[in-house]
Amino acid sequence: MSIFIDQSTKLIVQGITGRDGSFHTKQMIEYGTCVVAGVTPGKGGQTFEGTVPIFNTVADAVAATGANTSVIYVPPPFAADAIMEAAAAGVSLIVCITEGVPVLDMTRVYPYVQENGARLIGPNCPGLISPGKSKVGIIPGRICTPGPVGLVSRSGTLTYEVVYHLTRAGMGQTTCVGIGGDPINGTNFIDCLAAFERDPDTKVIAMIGEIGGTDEQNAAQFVKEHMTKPVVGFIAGQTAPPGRRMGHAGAIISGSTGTAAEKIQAFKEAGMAVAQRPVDFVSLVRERL
Amino acid sequence: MSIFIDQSTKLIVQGITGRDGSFHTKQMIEYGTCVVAGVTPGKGGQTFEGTVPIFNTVADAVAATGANTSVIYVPPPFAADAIMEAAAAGVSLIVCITEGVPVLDMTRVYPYVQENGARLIGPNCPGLISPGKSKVGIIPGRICTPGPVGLVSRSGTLTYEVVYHLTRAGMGQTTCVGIGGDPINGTNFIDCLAAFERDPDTKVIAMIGEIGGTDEQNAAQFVKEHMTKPVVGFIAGQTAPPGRRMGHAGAIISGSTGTAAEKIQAFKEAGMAVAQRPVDFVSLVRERL
Amino acid sequence: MNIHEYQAKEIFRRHGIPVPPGEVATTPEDAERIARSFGTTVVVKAQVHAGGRGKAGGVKLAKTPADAKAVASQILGMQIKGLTVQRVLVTPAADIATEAYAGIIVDRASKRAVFMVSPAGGIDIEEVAAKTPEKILRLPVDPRYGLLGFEALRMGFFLYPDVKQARAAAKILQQLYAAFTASGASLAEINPLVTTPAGEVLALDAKMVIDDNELDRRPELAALRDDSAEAPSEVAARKANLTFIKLDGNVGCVVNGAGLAMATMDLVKYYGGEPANFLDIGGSSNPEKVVNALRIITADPNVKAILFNIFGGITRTDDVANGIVTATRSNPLTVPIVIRLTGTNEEIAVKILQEHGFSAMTDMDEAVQRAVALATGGKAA
Amino acid sequence: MNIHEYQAKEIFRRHGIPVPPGEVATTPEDAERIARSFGTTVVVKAQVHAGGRGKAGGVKLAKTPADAKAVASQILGMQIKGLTVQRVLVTPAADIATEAYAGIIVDRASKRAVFMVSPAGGIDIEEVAAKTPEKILRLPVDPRYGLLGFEALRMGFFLYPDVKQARAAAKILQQLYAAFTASGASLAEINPLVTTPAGEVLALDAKMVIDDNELDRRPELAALRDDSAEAPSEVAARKANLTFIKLDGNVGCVVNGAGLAMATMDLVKYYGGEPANFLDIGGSSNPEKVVNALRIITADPNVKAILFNIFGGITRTDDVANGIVTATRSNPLTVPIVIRLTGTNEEIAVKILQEHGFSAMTDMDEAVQRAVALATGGKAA
Repeated sequence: MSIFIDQSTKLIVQGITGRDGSFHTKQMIEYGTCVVAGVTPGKGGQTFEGTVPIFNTVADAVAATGANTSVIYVPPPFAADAIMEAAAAGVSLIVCITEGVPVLDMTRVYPYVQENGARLIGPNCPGLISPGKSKVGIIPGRICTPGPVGLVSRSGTLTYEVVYHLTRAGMGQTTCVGIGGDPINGTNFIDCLAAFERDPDTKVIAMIGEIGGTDEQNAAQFVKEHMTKPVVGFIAGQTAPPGRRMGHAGAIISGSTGTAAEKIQAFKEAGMAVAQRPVDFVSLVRERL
Repeated sequence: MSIFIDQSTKLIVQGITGRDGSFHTKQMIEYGTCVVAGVTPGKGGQTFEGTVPIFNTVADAVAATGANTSVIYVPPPFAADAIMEAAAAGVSLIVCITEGVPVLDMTRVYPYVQENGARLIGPNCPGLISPGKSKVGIIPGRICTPGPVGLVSRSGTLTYEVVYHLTRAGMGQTTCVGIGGDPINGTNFIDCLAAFERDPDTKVIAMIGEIGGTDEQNAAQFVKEHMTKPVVGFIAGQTAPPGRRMGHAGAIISGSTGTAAEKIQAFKEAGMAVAQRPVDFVSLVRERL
Repeated sequence: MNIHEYQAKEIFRRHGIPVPPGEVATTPEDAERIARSFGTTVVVKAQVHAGGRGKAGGVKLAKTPADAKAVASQILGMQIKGLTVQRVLVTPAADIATEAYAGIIVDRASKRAVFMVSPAGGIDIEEVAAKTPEKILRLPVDPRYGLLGFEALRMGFFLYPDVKQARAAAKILQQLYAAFTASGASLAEINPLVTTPAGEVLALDAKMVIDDNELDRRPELAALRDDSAEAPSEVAARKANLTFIKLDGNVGCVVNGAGLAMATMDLVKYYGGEPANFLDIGGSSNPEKVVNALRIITADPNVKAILFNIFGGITRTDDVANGIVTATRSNPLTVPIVIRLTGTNEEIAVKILQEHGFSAMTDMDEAVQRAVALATGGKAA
Repeated sequence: MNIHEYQAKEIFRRHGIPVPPGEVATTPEDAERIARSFGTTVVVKAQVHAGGRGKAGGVKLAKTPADAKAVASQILGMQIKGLTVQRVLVTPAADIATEAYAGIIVDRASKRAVFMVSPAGGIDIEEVAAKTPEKILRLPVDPRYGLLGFEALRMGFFLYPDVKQARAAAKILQQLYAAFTASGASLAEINPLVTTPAGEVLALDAKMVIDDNELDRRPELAALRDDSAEAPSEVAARKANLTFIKLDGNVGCVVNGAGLAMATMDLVKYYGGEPANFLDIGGSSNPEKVVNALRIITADPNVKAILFNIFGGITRTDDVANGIVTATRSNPLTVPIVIRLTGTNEEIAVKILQEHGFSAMTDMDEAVQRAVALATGGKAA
């Protein structure tokens, strides 16, 4: 088992003919993801690499293929519209890779997606992968392997680093989800923790947080109250100076909430194991399997 | 019993110090309506007629009095905001008397009220009365008397005409509801029919429609499918020329839907009795009691 | 409130919609001068609040300035559906490759503004709806989000397979939505929306109806009202705050409330008469309103009897009685009057009327029957 | 992106917010001239992207033009939180009856723009929040409806018991919301919002932060950026599309991805070192970016060792290797470099590096330890 995506995932790629979209579509197909359609306005009727049909609109693509998932690689000014288009077309899982989506756009997108009953992952995220089943986004497939660990992270390359350690140590993953580091995103830690809790194959969860916001603290509270499975946590940004941005808009220390120390404290109070270094996940997860 | 309002109604008057608001507040209090507060920004802390406390905002009024109903007598440009204020403050029944509310305002108000779980009656309506219990709006109390007839109407004075006939003939009313004739209003015929169907004291329903729109046709369909109680219908505007407005924005014949003939036909197909003249309600209702 | 094509085009232009240039002429000489300034074949279009101008001969091509003058002199003064043409719009003739339709109206059923677009334009959209409904795409706009980019583009692709034209149309639809909402419109329409042989997308015609309820807060739009384009009696009624519609019968009706007014007209018909008008004096009437109502009704030579039907709620019936007395004192009636009054201050009203030689009734059916009998000289009922 | 008070005031002004007049001076003489033109007591305010200007002596009253010149010459060139004051705003001093606070920020938790208003203004809102939280009203705005009239008025009454002032404040809050959304801001603040003895409500100060992600589609706002108000290394990094923040340590870090970059800094600290910077070369890097990154890092004299930590996903590690080779060829390094590479095209990258005399590691912890040891001369770890 896995969460959010598996062999039944039928994927649309929005922005399939763009530079990033085409590159990663090939990677996803190579990995075994069932890519059923692409969307690029004006290229409806063409095919991508001779196999994937392209449509002008997501509605057309869904009508023709019955797709249930969409991944978005369109430029930032158009990403919000692309997400809403997917939601309106009835896609149930929308993964937005695009980095640099204006946050006021997201204030409108968020309720729209909710009202349409869809789940959004991202924006500004690496997507997700259920090793051996399906990959939606840009997480390198070769660093993952199937197994009992569920992984959820606000970061991109830091996720790869942790997955890489786990895989090398022989601990595979049910699903790795990068939820993205933007201030407003569609899916938070709690959503993923709850899904891992329900997934019978996930035995331990690795959770990678960052400074900024209170998502990790809320997640810790959720772990305390609702999780029966062990969760190992990590917070990046312990050395970040207060009040400065560190790349992600998310990494702002706002007032007294959002420091690494505070988040680590919340993890400890929730009875979670805390990794000091990325490599520490190896021993901490192993002890809990 | 009755629908929407009764002895438990605790009413706020928005625009209580205005010309219409103050006049009708006196009438409502005289009738026995429990008016618990008024709202006029800037007059918070004063009282109306020495008895009803006035507040600056609906939120303040609700917090102080536990009101559950609000009636609105503010000028048209401010009516939409007043409705939304009442909905946001947790008022569950909002009656908007104001005539001349811009229809684009109403396109925004409608979903807002729905999302806040409130019921809106109107705008551009005479309100409602549960004879002997409570009166909210401007329907003259003396023409009504308690009894077994439920009445719902898109019109104002035409409603009075019918009620007057019924009362003179000894047939009182559970509740008379004027839903208003605007193109977009909060409560339609079906909402009222369903409520009358559930009300054990209502034995027969009188329904007064007009040309324009398809509310009456939809109501007829509802009567056919869901009503066990007899409904007597009437349509005003049989002699109206096609394509001309007749006062109410609602009274436009749009395309092939909305003519009196079509609506009367729908009533007949639903097995409803149809009054040709207002006075015909007397015999048609009596036969069904 | 209807506004003219040239006024709607000016609003469209301000919102960025590509509209051909044009100028309004009130004389054939003006039309000639404007045609000369464009230096090309022009179209001369009657500016009148009526559909079907084209079929009625109100839209004509003119190859030369002299032609424009000649054509304008035919169209100016022409009657279209009872309205006299006072203005023409002179605009360069466009080369047309395709004609489509784009409109937005407020829809009761969905309680939203709804777009309708069709690649079959240039004709009545009702005709398209009846004959080839599959050629119409309806798209309700969620007012909380406005018209979204992908929705506009979806309509664009419905109109044009070509992506450039689809995008151009999508942009125009966004601009049309902005014009619609910013103007408090209840209808905004482009018919036809054309493509030129060069591939451009253009709004060749423009129609807008403004919600009357918006005019108080939009004085710049209220100023667009053209009184000369309406029947004088309706203009007078509007200025007196009355809702009035002229009809062809002989029983003049004065009623409070639109529903009761319609029911009164229906009853006139029921008892064998014909209403001469719809007239609603509204909720909170005063004697002045009644005076104006009587002036408007008695100006109609067809009226053979006058029927008042007043159910006093907010309306004070004594106000109505006083109005009748005042109006008839200065202008004695030449036709019989039947007065039905009931409700608020009824006793006072009856007393006032009796003191001035009028009698009042309380039953609506009886009053209508009496008025019909008087109007028809007893021939009906 | 931070913008200056005078720029934010100009945006406020365009949205109708009452803001006192003012002009910017870059020299004491300018300040004198401007003060003379106002003919009244003025305030001279440092324009600098740092809070607490007042306490730092960056805001001063001047009764005469000569005073203004003197005061401006003190403030211009002054250092406030490490930033040099290059401009002052000269503005007539206002008579103040009361000081309130009004601000709007994008809030992660509610996923909305949230207003904060307080009748206790003129001081840090954080201080008010800590000491008298009941004096703050928070109001999240539903983006689907915008700030509604009654919401604005509710905040108005929270600020002022007087209905006129409450309405004036409500109007200003609506305008502030419009300015906020139209500018793609993540923060807009008026502190203090004052009333004058005559009862007027005025925005005496203005602060806005624009979401960097909005700048591509708002060139007029992007043009407001003042490079002179930032550290030159950060300006250079931004122009090279790098995210760079200067810190005080001696291990220069070049990493791909913000999370990994922070984790790398943490690990430097863990192993006893101090990071000299945060630097994220981003996802799809190219050799040029690496060249720029090295140039920026090596410009810092504190840097004693350079650490590359690259986990190749989208990033091709051979691009990074090529960048290192190119950069060091033109500017040979004077400090040791530790390179950790893994992922996409790792074998090619290692080969390129080896050919040019560099060695590469694959383990992050080992690489960090080595870099720390080199930077500290073996003193740490």
